[in-house]
Amino acid sequence: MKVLYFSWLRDRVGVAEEAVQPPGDVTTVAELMTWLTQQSDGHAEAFKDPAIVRCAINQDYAKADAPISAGDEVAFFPPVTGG
Amino acid sequence: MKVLYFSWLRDRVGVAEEAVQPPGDVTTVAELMTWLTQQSDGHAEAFKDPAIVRCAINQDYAKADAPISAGDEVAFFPPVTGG
Amino acid sequence: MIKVQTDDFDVGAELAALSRGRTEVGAVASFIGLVRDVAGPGELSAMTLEHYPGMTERQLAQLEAEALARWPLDKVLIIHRHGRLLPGDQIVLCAATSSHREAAFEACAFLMDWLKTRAPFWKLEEVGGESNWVAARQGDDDAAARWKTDK
Amino acid sequence: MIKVQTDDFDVGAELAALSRGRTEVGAVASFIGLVRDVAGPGELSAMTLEHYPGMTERQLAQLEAEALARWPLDKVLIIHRHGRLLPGDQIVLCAATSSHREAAFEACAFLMDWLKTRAPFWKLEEVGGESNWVAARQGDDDAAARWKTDK
Repeated sequence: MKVLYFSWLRDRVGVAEEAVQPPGDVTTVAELMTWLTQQSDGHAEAFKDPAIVRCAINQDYAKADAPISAGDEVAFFPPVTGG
Repeated sequence: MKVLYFSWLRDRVGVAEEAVQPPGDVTTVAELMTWLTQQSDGHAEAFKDPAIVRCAINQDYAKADAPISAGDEVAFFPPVTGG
Repeated sequence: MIKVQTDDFDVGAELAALSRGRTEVGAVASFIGLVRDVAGPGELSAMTLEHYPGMTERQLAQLEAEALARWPLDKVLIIHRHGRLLPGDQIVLCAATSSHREAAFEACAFLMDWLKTRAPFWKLEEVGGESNWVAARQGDDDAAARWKTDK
Repeated sequence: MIKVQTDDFDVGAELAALSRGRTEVGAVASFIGLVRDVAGPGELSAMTLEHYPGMTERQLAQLEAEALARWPLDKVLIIHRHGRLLPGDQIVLCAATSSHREAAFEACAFLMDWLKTRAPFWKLEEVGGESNWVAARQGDDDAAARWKTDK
């Protein structure tokens, strides 16, 4: 599974992209966030307030209970500020 | 008093502008329209449906009961169609 | 700024001039009206816009002042052409700049709605060799009326 | 049409291209977003727009399709820049063309509201030697929300 980070989530995690292999009981976006939080202090800092983190699976917005699969591109980022 | 005509009102009256001297009892826009109607067949044709004629006095919109004075520039025209 | 002219206008240059040096302005809303080739009775070959010189400028200046009073705008631009125009030609450009995009959008729509019902222009359409004065649209009156009560 | 690019764009040329040869189209509504020099904590010296390549194009294309489905439009244009920009620089151009000016105006406002809340861009402001990520505005969510129930 490829995980991408943008904006201050990337700054906190320290990388823009990483390949992860969460255990089999990590099946939703929310579970992935919880699991990622345990990977490093940077991850913990990035996800410490999950309510303000947005997620996209394969470039479409996804909610916390959306299912994830091994081949997905999962992105985490703050609320967007374009335009 | 200077009277101007635009669009199809000018086509019907036959002139774009004329100087008129209505009698003293013609004191409002409505009375001026009635008086003008009697000046020629063209005038009568132009003002035959007064409800669809718009008026401006000195380049500001004016209603039928607005007072007119000898020095005024009075314009008659159909509803506008710009933009 | 108000311009009533027979000449065409350069949209890019006009809009750029409106915000040049105004770096506190983030929003430029604009509207361009073009001559359509579709007339009531058939295909339009040309259109002549008559206007009332003097009154036009006066009414558009009042419109500009009203928009500036109602919304937090930086500038307002109205350019309206008169004379004979062909399908696809530019007729009108309205624009409003602001630090708030909602204000810029609303003011621009307001300008167009009021311009349609208040600026003394009359369209003469040429269709199949005949010339016909365009009748006013009730829809334009309705569109303008909404600004009387709404903010 | 969707364009996501670092280069600046020519508003006049882009809008002219949108209506060229489309003489049944009478209305072109557009919006230009510019970098403001006013940031939360002080005067902004520059701004860097980060985006999510691929997802941005995908979201903007969905936005274009949704506007075309909701209003009787001829065309939709969205150009959004990314990279480092200075105060006064153009960030975004949205435009909608139609034979109905109300449709063009509404669609253009819709595009901007949704773009602000859905397109994956993030602004990093440089103010007094410090760089700060811009927080999302609640007002933008509210503006976008109105399109969920209204037509």
